Amino acid sequence: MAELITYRDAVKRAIAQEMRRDDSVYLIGEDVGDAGGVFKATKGLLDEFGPVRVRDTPISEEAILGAAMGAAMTGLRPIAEIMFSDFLATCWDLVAVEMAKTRYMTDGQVTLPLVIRTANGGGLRFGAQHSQAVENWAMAVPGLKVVAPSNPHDLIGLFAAAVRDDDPVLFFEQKSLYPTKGHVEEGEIVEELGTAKIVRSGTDVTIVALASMVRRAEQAADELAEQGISAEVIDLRSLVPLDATTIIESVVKTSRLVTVEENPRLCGWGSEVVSLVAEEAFWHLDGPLTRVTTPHIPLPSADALEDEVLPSVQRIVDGCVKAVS
Amino acid sequence: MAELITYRDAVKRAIAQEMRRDDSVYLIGEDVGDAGGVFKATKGLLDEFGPVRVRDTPISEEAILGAAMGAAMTGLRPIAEIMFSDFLATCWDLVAVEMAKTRYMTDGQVTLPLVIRTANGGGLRFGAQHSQAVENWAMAVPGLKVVAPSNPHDLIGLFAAAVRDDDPVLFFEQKSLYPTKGHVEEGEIVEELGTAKIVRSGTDVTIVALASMVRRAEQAADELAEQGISAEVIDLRSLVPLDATTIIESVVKTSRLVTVEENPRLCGWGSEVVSLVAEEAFWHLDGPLTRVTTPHIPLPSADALEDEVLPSVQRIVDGCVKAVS
Amino acid sequence: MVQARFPEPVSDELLDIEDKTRLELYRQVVRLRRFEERAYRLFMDGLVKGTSHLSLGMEAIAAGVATAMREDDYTFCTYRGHAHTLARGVPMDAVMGELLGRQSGVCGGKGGSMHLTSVEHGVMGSYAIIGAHLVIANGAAWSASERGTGQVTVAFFGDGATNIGAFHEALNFAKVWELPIVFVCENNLWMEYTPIDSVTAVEHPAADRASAYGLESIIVDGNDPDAVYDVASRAIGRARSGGGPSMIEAKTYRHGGHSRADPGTYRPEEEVEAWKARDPLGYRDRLLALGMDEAELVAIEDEADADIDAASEAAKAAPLPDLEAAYTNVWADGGWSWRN
Amino acid sequence: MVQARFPEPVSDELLDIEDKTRLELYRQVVRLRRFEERAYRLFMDGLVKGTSHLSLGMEAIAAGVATAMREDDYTFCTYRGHAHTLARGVPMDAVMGELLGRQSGVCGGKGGSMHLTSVEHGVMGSYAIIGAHLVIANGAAWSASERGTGQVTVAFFGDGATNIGAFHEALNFAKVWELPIVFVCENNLWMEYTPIDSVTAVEHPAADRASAYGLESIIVDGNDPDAVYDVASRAIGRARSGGGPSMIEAKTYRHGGHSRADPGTYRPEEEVEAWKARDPLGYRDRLLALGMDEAELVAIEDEADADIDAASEAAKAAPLPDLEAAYTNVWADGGWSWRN
Ligand SMILES: Cc1ncc(C[n+]2csc(CCOP(=O)(O)OP(=O)(O)O)c2C)c(N)n1
Ligand SMILES: Cc1ncc(C[n+]2csc(CCOP(=O)(O)OP(=O)(O)O)c2C)c(N)n1
Ligand SMILES: [Mg+2]
Ligand SMILES: [Mg+2]
Repeated sequence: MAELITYRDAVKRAIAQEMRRDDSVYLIGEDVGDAGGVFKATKGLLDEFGPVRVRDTPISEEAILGAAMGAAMTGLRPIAEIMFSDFLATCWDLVAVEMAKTRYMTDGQVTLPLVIRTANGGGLRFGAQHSQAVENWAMAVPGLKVVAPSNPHDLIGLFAAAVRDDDPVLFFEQKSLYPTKGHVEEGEIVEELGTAKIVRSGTDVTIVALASMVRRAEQAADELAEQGISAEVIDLRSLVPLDATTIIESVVKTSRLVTVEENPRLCGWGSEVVSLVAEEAFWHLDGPLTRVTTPHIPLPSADALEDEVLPSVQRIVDGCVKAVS
Repeated sequence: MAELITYRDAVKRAIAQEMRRDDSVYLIGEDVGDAGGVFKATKGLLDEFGPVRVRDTPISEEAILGAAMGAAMTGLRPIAEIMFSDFLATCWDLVAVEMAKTRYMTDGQVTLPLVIRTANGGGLRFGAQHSQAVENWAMAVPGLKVVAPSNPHDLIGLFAAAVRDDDPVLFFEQKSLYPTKGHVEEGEIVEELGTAKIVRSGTDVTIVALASMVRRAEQAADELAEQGISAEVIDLRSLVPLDATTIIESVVKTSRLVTVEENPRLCGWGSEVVSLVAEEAFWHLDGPLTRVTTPHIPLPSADALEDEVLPSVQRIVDGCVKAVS
Repeated sequence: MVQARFPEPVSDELLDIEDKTRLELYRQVVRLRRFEERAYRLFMDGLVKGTSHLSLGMEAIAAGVATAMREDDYTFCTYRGHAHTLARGVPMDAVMGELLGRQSGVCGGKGGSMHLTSVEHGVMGSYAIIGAHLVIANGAAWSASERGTGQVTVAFFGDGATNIGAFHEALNFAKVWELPIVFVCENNLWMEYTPIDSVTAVEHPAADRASAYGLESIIVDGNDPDAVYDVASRAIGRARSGGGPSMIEAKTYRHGGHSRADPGTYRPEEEVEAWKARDPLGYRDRLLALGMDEAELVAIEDEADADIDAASEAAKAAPLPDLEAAYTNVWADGGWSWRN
Repeated sequence: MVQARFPEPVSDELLDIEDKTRLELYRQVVRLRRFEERAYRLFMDGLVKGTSHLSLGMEAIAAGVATAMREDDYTFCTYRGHAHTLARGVPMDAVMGELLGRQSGVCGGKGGSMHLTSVEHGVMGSYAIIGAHLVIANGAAWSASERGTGQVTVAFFGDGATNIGAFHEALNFAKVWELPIVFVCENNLWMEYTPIDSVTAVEHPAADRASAYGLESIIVDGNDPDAVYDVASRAIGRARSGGGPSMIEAKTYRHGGHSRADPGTYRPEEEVEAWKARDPLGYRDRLLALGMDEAELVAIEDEADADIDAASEAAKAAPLPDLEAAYTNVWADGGWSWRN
């Protein structure tokens, strides 16, 4: 029987599922214990797993990720929380230069089964330093896996896959999704990294979206249907590994591509998807490849301004209309 | 009269040109003074400008960039050296979250006329933590200007433009180019940011390259000419602002595009250029858009391996042949 | 090592401070209190969006330090920066406008509660990344000393910030370059929901570390406006006369939660009560005991009430930003274009 | 505060160390010296590509600490890590092979001089970003204590690393979590080309800071194998028995330049000479004075000579890596693919 739960509660369930299964899984981060995290997504875990396996840290992002990395290379499977994804910048060396490269530099001697989970993205009026969507920062660095679920079910299944994976995985929880709900069946849920999902079939245009943008893409598809345009919507779910096959097969069918990103425009994952298609499916295309993104600006705080710049359903519709015209 | 000087010496000349002109220009960084920098590119500046304007710092990358930022907002025009561009990861918060956003967040109250210069890229067998080409990290962050010259003349002219610009500029000196030479005329040299240069005209395919890849693209064009393929080579010079006009006009003429990047594959600047063309010049295209990049892997240290993975002239030739076929 | 969790007994020694300065300190404390109380109410009413971090109970620090500053000095503060911004003389309505995301806000609504900035008042910004502003503040201090202006920089931060790398780099750098800067740690015993003494092994997270960089450091009762004013005057004076950087650790407590609607219930009730009994507003009693005229104090209070009412009304009435404002001031040319 | 730029007088006190341990210390110092001399020659011959950072003159630290470690303990070191890697028992030819970028190298040529790693010997990596490995080392220590193995982690670093943020975060974290880790600062007075005392305002950049985190700290003559062995044994023993982290600052000096072909001429000649007079190899005289048999020492030296010759020849003769090696071990599945 499926239960309706929030994305927020799915985080807790996902962590608990993995911590119950495997004693070597630990959760560390700022305020993750008694406080249950600033987004209350880890509330209750301290009670179940105790203060040794669920542990508060100082405000020391480099020390948090260093601890996770050193522990992962010596037998634990740590989950480290970086409270807001913006703060990854304060420990980017650990992510991009240490974790991402150590296995390769040591020719496979070091294995790093760890997950960094972090609250990503805008929409909460937190301003430019607490609202960034930075999944593309991670995608640009070889050696990192990158996951960003759009709903509670996928969150649990992909999180389980991330914890069980032997490589460092950046797990982006979209903070605007925490209060949203979805149906989740009982029992263990495990999905596979690198598998996109076609959440709606269509024939005229392929819309590729991620995390918070998936729901908007579906809403856009509804509106497009009213205009007689049949849109296929792909929830990318993971950026690395990338499910290139699903994207290309869809574009071969629809001949048109629109990507929808919350992150700023330049060098986002959309540009990678567009480039992939422009190289590998070029002869199947019937129109310009279009990206809908946040413009290349920092995010403003005021609600009216933030709403203005994040990709809206209307802008997705417009992008698709342009692509098929 | 033009003189033949190295890219390394061009750095010194560029900094001296600006420090002579404007007393508010300072140079700070690790070992930049007496030692003249680890690449000897700042040798002699201490003698000319003294230890107040050319100043060694502790090994504290965040403190270096913090000092530059705070000084820029209050009347100086600092040049901060980050010794290797890899080390930007240790101070990425200052770059991506503070410098890039502060003007916007304060609605223009704060102006940040500063330059971060840094040695970028591979080819010197330094291994994965001292060889990254990370210009795309900066391009992905709104609020940063990004420059990467390919030769001594451009280095001086673009550096002058960067110092005179009122926004934060990341200035990538490609370390494999330091010993290379080019002709530089006497007197002050100032170029404009955001202007690409067509370094070779052609009609069959447009090759867009940056920094170390420009010379290889030209060599590839030579080889292609022998095969009867006429390649136009564009030296991009600056990523932000991006000279979209020059790229698009060239592709409208040639109908084919190949980008050549030293950075790893995913979400590089090449993906942005390809996406731009795929959206705005789609109907002019006669073949798949192709990117030649370092594969999406960390850089290995051994010379044979490093040479294997960096884009070679042969791979550029192959990419162009594929694009025109 | 466990920190004292309760306020230390107040020193009986009466500092030698002029009456008009004392009145100014009182005026500051009252205005900051009124502002924060109103900001909380407007947050609960849904008018302040996003988040906001109040200095309720901590007002004496911003008040004391700002009163000791010269008009052209610089301050750098954190996301918890309403008080520090107001104390430098930024008008209440511009601050309230920013909290409400209005065009009238100090940052035109683009910054919000966590990013209050008013360069014309020397308020060089509120930064939401722990520790970052400490290194940036060094830069302003460096620039002032190069320009020979005599300006001093003050950087406020929390106890939790003492464990992040930037704190370390900032202190060492400031000392080695002998910068005219004063670091002010507002030690309110708690980070967000976790006590500082659970993640730090020394008693005074800021002061006990200053010596590791060669900085002078001083611990002060952060709820006593006189005491704060006194140590700040001396530290600022020393920085201004070329004596280099110093560290002030001010012991204080927040009356409310960390941010937004947090009720702060994770804290032991006796702890909260003990600190509330040491409310900086208790300063009023000292002023009366010193023989000041109560009418003067009431006038200050009335003025603050009137001002906060006016500021709230003005902010509520102010227009939302033009949507085009989203596309301005990415670059110094005023625009946002990344291409030609 | 200016640091002592010349070696402190050696203590006359004779430590109580077994003869066979002393012979092992001597064997280590000799082997590390021979290796570094040869690495320098091969660099000058163009056979070591890229860069290399030698521990010439600093061998007693790696020798003394490694000799005090248990076989399954962990070490983390920097780009200047040949000595620390060899001292844990990694064969010379695998290290030399890595320097020469050969298939036989510990990392198959993919790491190079700056990234020597041999997990089977507890050498958990050489890291080229200043300070980063200090926080990573904490993780290994945490894991060992969770797994209850009694393993201790040692992290080596330079004086220059004491000014980077990660140093600060690492020390505080280690103490708050009471980790079984020993931080060993090799203070050779210089960073690259700049003296540490020009960018640090305290006399002992590592030891003077340890107290700011509640760590025990000890300063030792880093050129005396006995002294290093002694303090390391105690610090490691304490960590192993649950006594938490500590900091050792070992005073030393590099005989040569910072890296590659740097002649190190920026350093005053008297300083270099004074330190060369305190060469760790002087340990030989102490052993003779203690009545040890010179023939045993000669045998150790001969063995080292033979080993380094063999290792160099083996490395030179070893094949270059297969080009396909460039595409392996990005991921745990052995491959590099980022897509399906
Ligand atoms: C680098 C970084 N890490 C974490 C946070 C999230 N955060 C915001 S406030 C806070 C607590 C700060 O505590 P303290 O420094 O004592 O200041 P206070 O809020 O008590 O004034 C934390 C962890 C952040 N903003 N930046
Ligand atoms: C974050 C970072 N900044 C700068 C460098 C460049 N760098 C390499 S070694 C070095 C000097 C280090 O000095 P010290 O810590 O004393 O170690 P030593 O080389 O003397 O052993 C510097 C600045 C680096 N590798 N990483
Ligand atoms: Mg606090
Ligand atoms: Mg050193």
